[in-house]
Amino acid sequence: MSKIGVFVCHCGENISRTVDCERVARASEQIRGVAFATDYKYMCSDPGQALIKKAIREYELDGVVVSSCSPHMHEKTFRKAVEEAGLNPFLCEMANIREHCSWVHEKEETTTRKAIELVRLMVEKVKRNVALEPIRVNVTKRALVIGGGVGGIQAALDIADGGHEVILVEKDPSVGGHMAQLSETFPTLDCSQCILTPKMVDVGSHPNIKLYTYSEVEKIEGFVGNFKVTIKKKARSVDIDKCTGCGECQLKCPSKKIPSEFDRGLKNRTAIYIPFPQAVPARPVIDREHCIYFTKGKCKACQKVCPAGAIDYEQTDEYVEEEVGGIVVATGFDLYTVGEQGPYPDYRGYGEYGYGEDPDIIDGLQFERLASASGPTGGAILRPSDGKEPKSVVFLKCIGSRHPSKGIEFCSKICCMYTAKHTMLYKHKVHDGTAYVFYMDIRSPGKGYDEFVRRAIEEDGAVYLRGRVSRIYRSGDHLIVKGADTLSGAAVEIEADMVVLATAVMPQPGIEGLFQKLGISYDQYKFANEAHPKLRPVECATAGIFLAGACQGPKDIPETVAQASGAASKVQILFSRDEMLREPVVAKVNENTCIACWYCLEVCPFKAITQKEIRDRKGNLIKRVAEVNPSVCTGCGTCAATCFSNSIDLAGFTDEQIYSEINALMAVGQDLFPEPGKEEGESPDEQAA
Amino acid sequence: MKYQIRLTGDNARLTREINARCGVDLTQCYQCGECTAGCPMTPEMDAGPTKTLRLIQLGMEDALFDLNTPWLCASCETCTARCPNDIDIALVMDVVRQMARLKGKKIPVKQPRVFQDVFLKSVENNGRLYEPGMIAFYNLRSGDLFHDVGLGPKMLFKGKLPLLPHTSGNREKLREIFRKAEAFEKEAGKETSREAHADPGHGSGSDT
Amino acid sequence: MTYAYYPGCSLKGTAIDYHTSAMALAERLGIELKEMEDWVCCGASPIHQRNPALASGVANLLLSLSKGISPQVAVLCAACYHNMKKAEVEMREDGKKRSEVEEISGIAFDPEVRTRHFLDILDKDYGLNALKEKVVKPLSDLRVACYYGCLLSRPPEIAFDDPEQPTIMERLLEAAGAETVSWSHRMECCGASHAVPLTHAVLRLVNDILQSARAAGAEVIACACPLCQANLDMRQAGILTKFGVAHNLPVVYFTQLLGLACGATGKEVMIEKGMVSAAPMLRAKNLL
Amino acid sequence: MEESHGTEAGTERVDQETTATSWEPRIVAFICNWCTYTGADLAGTSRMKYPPYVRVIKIPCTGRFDPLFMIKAFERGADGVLVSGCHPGDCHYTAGNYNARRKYTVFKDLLATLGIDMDRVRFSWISASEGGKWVDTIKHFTEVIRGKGPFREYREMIDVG
Ligand SMILES: Cc1cc2nc3c(=O)[nH]c(=O)nc-3n(C[C@H](O)[C@H](O)[C@H](O)COP(=O)(O)OP(=O)(O)OC[C@H]3O[C@@H](n4cnc5c(N)ncnc54)[C@H](O)[C@@H]3O)c2cc1C
Ligand SMILES: Cc1cc2nc3c(=O)[nH]c(=O)nc-3n(C[C@H](O)[C@H](O)[C@H](O)COP(=O)(O)OP(=O)(O)OC[C@H]3O[C@@H](n4cnc5c(N)ncnc54)[C@H](O)[C@@H]3O)c2cc1C
Ligand code: SF4
Ligand code: SF4
Ligand code: SF4
Ligand code: SF4
Ligand code: SF4
Ligand code: SF4
Ligand code: SF4
Ligand code: SF4
Repeated sequence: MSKIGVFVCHCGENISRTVDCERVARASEQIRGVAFATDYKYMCSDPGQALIKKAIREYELDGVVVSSCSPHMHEKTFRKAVEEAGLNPFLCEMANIREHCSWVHEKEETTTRKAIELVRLMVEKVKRNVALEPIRVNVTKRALVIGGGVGGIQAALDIADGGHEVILVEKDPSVGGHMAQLSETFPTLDCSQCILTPKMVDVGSHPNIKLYTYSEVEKIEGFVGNFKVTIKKKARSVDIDKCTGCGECQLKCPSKKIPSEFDRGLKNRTAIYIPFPQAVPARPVIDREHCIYFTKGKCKACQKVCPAGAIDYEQTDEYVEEEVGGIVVATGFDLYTVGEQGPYPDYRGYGEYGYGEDPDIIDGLQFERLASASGPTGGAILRPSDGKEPKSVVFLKCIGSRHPSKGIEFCSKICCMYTAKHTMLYKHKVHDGTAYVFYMDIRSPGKGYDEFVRRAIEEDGAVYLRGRVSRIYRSGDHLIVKGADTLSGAAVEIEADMVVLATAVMPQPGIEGLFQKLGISYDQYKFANEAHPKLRPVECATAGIFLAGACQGPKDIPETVAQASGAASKVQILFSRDEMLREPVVAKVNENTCIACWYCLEVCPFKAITQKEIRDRKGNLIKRVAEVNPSVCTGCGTCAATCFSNSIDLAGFTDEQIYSEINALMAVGQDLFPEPGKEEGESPDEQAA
Repeated sequence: MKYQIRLTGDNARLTREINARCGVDLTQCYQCGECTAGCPMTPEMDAGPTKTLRLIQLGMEDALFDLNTPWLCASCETCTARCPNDIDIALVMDVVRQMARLKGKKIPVKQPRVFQDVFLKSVENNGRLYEPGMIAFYNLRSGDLFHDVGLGPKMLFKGKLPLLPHTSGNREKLREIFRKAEAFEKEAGKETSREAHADPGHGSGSDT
Repeated sequence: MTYAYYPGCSLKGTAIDYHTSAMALAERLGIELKEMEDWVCCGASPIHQRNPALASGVANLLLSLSKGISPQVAVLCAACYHNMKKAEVEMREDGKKRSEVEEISGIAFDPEVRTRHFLDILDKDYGLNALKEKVVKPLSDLRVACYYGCLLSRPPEIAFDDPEQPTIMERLLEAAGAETVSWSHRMECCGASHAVPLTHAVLRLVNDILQSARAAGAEVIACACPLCQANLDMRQAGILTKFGVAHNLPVVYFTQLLGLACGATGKEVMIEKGMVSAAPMLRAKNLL
Repeated sequence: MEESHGTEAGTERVDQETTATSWEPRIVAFICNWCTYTGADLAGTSRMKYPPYVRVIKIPCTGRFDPLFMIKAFERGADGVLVSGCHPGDCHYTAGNYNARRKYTVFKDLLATLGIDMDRVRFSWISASEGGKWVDTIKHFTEVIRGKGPFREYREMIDVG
C-alpha cells in the first residue's frame, strides 16, 4: 500500500480564485493510497517546501504529488526538495492545476472537479513510479573534427588551444577548403590567403592536433563521450615523412593536362601534384586515375627525380581507429553546377544559358580564381576563351537558388555579397569596364554589409538591374544576355564579354553518407540539421555531435568561424567533466519477451537500440534481443509505442503509468461504468465533489 | 499616372478568379522578370508578362484589360518553360483573353482577335481550315484589304493553296464540341467569379 | 511499324511538301503512316487562345480517331503535336480535367494513346543506326541549321528531348551525313501564330533567326513544323522590303533532307516547293 | 437477439445521458511535453479561456503515443481523443512525431473496424508558442463532440463483447 502525500497550492489567489483548494485537499485525502494531503498558500516558498519535507519524514511518504503550477515551472524545485528529505526525486510529480485549470476556466463547480481529477491522475501515476538513478557516462576527452575548411580549422584550433587533443580529418590532400580559393573577402576586402594561411600552418604544427589529410571517416560507433572512429587514409603514393615538398616531381610529371580542382578548371595540373603552393601539408599526392604509371604501367619519372626517395607506388589505403568523446562536423559546401551532368541529378541545369558550355560563362569560384593574385592569370581579369580583358561583365545572381522549378527554394545567402565584391574587384582592375548585375533582391544584412554593396554601386559604378535573365547566347565575339529590368518594366539586352553566375550553395555531393554514419539528420537538400534553429544552433539532436560552417546551410566566413568557435566551446563543455549525468528517462527492453522483430531499431530516431546476443556459458547463442543504450536514448518513447510484444518500456512513462492515468481520469464525476479495479475499493471523492 | 492602386480587402479577388481558371497560384509570382526577359513579343507589348501578372496580383482589373500584352502573346510558352515558379504564363494570357471576351471588354488591339475569330470560324464551318477563305475574310474584317495578297498567287502557283475547302466527316461532331466548350467556359467563368467574390481568404486550413 | 497518322490542315495545304516528303521517307524506311479518317483541324494557337477547354476537347476527338489503327499517333506539325500532347498528358495526369474534357468532347479518353512527333519516332522507335543503314546518298558537305522553334519542346512536360537544348534533329541529320551548325536562335519563337495579324513583329523575329543561322554558316535551315517553314521561308521577301536584307536562305523540312539521303528524288520530296528554292544549292552539291 | 438487447439497453442509457443536464463531453488529450504541453501552459499564462472538459495526459513525445491508449480511453468512457505534438520538422526528438503520424495512418483503418468513430479522434500540431491554437482546438473539438453526443456506440459494443 502506497503512502502518497498531496500538496495543494493556492498560488496566492492564482489558483484559489477559481479552484476550491481546500476541497481538493480534502478529496485527495480520500484517494486510495494517499496518506497525507494539505493545502498551502505558496508551495514553492521556503515554508512550503519545509512543509513537504516535514510530511515526508513524519508520514514516511513514498510518493509526492504537488498540485500547483506547470512542471515546466517548478518540477526541479520540488524534486530537489523531495530529495533533500531523503526520497528519490523521481517519486515526485506535479499536477498542473494552474496553467491547465485555474487560469483557463471560470470559477465553477467543474473547475474544482477537474482539479481533483488532475490530482487523482497524478496520484495513480506516482503509485507506479519507481526510484530512478541518473545515468553516468564516461567522457573521452579527445575530439574529432571532420572537414578542414575554415570552419574545421577554427574548431580544431580552439579545442586544441583549450588543451584537448583533436583529430582533424580532411578528404582533400590539403586543408583550407573553399576559403583558400578566394581572392579577397567581403566585407573588408582583405586577402583570403593572408588571413587563412597562418591558421592552416597552425593546424599543421599544433602539438594537440593530429591531421589526417586525404582521409575519410569510414565508420563511427559508440555514443556521446565514447565514440570509436575508423579513418581511411587514402593511398597518397608519397611517403609524407620522407618528402620535403621540393616539388621536383610535379615539374617532371608528363601527365600535365588535368584540370586543376583548386583552380576550378581554369588551369591544368600534373598527375603528381601539390594542390596549391600554400597547401598544408605541402606534400604531393599521386592522382592514380591520371598517372601514366598507374594506368599504363610505365613512367616512374617522379620516382627517378625525387631526391628524397619519397615516392611509393605500392602504398595502399590504410585504416586507423581513434577514440573520441565529441565530434565537430565541418564538411562545408559545394556549388550548384549549371551543367547537366552535375553531381545533383535532381536539379535541372540551365539549358537556356547553354549549360555552361561557353567558356566565358563562369561561376563565382572561377571568378575568385581569376581575381586571385595566386590564380591562373596572376590576378588579371581575363576571359577564359581568348585571354582578352572583358570590358563588359554581366553577373547573374540567384542562379539555382530561389528557383523552385529547378528544385531549390532557399536563398544561398552569400552570393549577394560576393557578387558585390566581384564587381568591385573587377572595377579595381578594369577601370574602363562596366559590371552589370541582375538581381532579384539585395540581401546584405550584416555589420558593414549593406554599406559594402552601396559602395559597389555608388563608388565603383556597378549597374544593378532588378530582374532575372532568361537567355544567354553567343553572337560573334560577344555573349548576348537577355534579361529584364522589372523596375522600369523593360526587357534588357546586354552585349557581354563574360558572364559570371552566382550559383547556389549546395552541400558536398554524397555527404548524406557521412551523416547517416553519424546518425544525424539532414534536410531535403542534405544540409545537416541542428537540434534547434534558434536555441541549439550548433548542436545536433544526437548528443556529442556539433556543427560548424556551411555543412549546415549557406554561411559566410564570419558566421562559419563564429559557429566553429561555438562548436568548440560546446565540445569543451562536454570535456569539462570526467563523467556526465543524464536524466534516467530512457527505454528498457524486457529480454524475456522480446521477439527480436527489430521494429524498435527501425523507429528509434537516435539509433539507441542495437541487437544483443544472449549466450549460455559455453558461448552458444540462445537468442537475440534488442538492447537500449541508455547513454544514447533520449527518452522519446517511440520504441515503446511501437513494440508489438510490449517488450520495451520507457522509464517515467511506462505503459502501466499511462494506463493508470487513463483509468484514473474517468473515475470521477459522471462515471457510467464500474471501475475495473472496483474490488480495490472505490474512492469516495465523488461525494466530496 | 493613368492608374492608381487603391488597396481594399477586395484586391485578391481577381487573382483568385484567374487562379481558379488556370489552376495555378499567381501569388507565387515573385516578379523576377524572367518571363519578360525571354518573351519574343516584348518590343510590341505595352507591359510584358511580368507586369501583367503584377496587375493581376494587385487586382487592377481595368488596367489589366486595357493591356495589349495578352493579345500580342504569341503562345510560344518560352515564359512558361522558364518561370522559376512553374507558373503557366501562356495559359494566364489565354485566360485573360477569354475573360475579356466573356466579360465583353473592349479589346485594345484588334487584329489578333479578328484573326482568332475568322480562323476558328473557318474551322468550325468546314471541320478543317480553309486558308484562302480565312485570309480573305480576315482582310475584310481587319480592314487591311490587301494584307499578304502578294503571297496568295505565289502559293497558288506553288500548289500550296487549295482552291476549294476540304471538309471532314466529323464536322458536326466538331461543332458540337465548340458549342459545349463555349457553354462550359461561360459557366466556369461565372462560377469562379462567384467563388472569388465569396471566398474572403485563402481557405482556413485545418491541420487535422 | 504502323502509326495512326494525323496530318492536320497545313500538311494537306501549305505544307504539302512536308506531307509528301514524310511519306516518301517513311516508305523507304518501312514505317507505315496510316492516315486517320475524317480528321478535323486541331485549331492551332487560336483555339486555346480563345478557350483552353475547347482545345483539349478537339484534341480528345482527334486522339480517338486513332482507334483501329494504332494507339501511337504520328504527328508532323509542331502546333498539332503541342495541342494534342498537352491535352493527352493533362488528361492522363489530372482526373478532374479528364472528366471535363470527356464531357465536352463526348468521347472517353484512352489512356493508352500516345501522341508522337515524327522526329521522336525516328529517334526512339526506328533508331539512328537503322537510319544510317538506309542512307544511300549522304548529305556530305551540307551545313544545316536545325530549327526547333517554340512549340516542339515547350512546355517541358511534353518535350521528347532536352527542353532547352534539344539535339534530336541534329542527330538525325548527322546520321544522314550532314554537318549541323551550332547557332543561337534554334529555339527562338518565330511568331508564326501572329504571322497574319502582326506581320511587322513577325518580320523582326524571322529576320533575327535568319541572321543567326547565316552567321553560323548555315546553307539551309531544316525545320519540323509547317508554320515555322512557311514563316521563315515566305517572310524573306518582306524582310528584304522592310530591313533591306536579302537572306536567300532556303528553309526545308527535315523530312525532305532525310528523304533525299535515303534515295528519294527531288520530286518525291517536293524540293522545289519552297519560296526560296533549295534546289540550286542542293544540285551544286550533287544531292539532287 | 442478444445484440439487439444490448443496443436497446444502451439506447436507454444514452437517452438518459443526453437528456440529463449532467452530460459533459469527456476529452482526453495526449500531448507531448515539449510543444503542445508548453503551448497549453502558455494559454494559461495568457489567461485565455476554454471549456473545462479536457484532461491532459503528458507524454514525452507524440512518438510515445500508442493507438492502444486511445482504445483504452474510449473504453473508459472518453467521447473524444486528441493527440497533439510538435509541428513536422520541429520535433524535439527529430522524428518522433513523424513516427506517430505513420503509425496513425497504419492504424486508422484498424481503429475504424474496431468501431471507433474517427471523427472523435483528432491529431494536431501545436507548438509551444501557439497558446491560441490550443484554445481554438479545444473549443472547436469540444463543440464537435458536443454535437455528436456521448460515444455510446463503442461502449455498447464492448459491453456486448
Ligand atoms: C564565390 C564565393 C566567394 C565567397 N566570398 C566570400 C567572402 O568574400 N567573404 C566571406 O565571408 N565568405 C565568402 N564565401 C563563403 C566562404 O567560402 C564560406 O563561408 C566558407 O568557405 C565556409 O567554410 P566551411 O569550412 O564551412 O566549408 P568549406 O570551405 O567548404 O570547407 C569544407 C572542407 O571539408 C572538407 N570535406 C568535405 N566533405 C568531407 C568529408 N566527407 N570528409 C572529410 N572532409 C570533408 C572539404 O574538402 C573542405 O576542405 C564565398 C563563397 C563563394 C562560393
Ligand atoms: C521587433 C523584433 C522582432 C524580433 N523577432 C525575432 C524573431 O522572430 N526571431 C529571431 O531570431 N530574432 C528576433 N528578433 C531579434 C532578437 O530579439 C535578438 O536577436 C535577441 O534579442 C538578441 O539577444 P541579446 O541577448 O544579444 O540582446 P538583448 O535581447 O537586447 O539583451 C541584452 C540585455 O543586456 C542588458 N543590458 C544592456 N546594457 C547593460 C549594461 N550596461 N549592464 C547590464 N546589462 C545591460 C539589457 O537590459 C538586456 O537585458 C527580433 C527583434 C525585434 C526588435
Ligand atoms: S620530389 Fe620527392 S621530395 Fe620533392 S615534393 Fe616530390 S615527392 Fe616530395
Ligand atoms: S609516375 Fe605518374 S605521377 Fe609520376 S611522373 Fe609519371 S605520370 Fe606523373
Ligand atoms: S544571397 Fe542574394 S544572390 Fe544569393 S540566393 Fe540569396 S538573394 Fe540570391
Ligand atoms: S526511447 Fe526513443 S531514443 Fe530511446 S531507445 Fe526508444 S526510440 Fe530510441
Ligand atoms: S520491437 Fe519489441 S520485440 Fe521487437 S525487437 Fe524491439 S523490443 Fe524486441
Ligand atoms: S507565351 Fe506569350 S507571353 Fe509567353 S513568352 Fe511567348 S509570347 Fe511572351
Ligand atoms: S517568370 Fe514567373 S515568377 Fe518570374 S515574373 Fe514571370 S511569372 Fe513571375
Ligand atoms: S518533440 Fe514533439 S512530438 Fe516529440 S516531443 Fe516534442 S514536442 Fe513533441
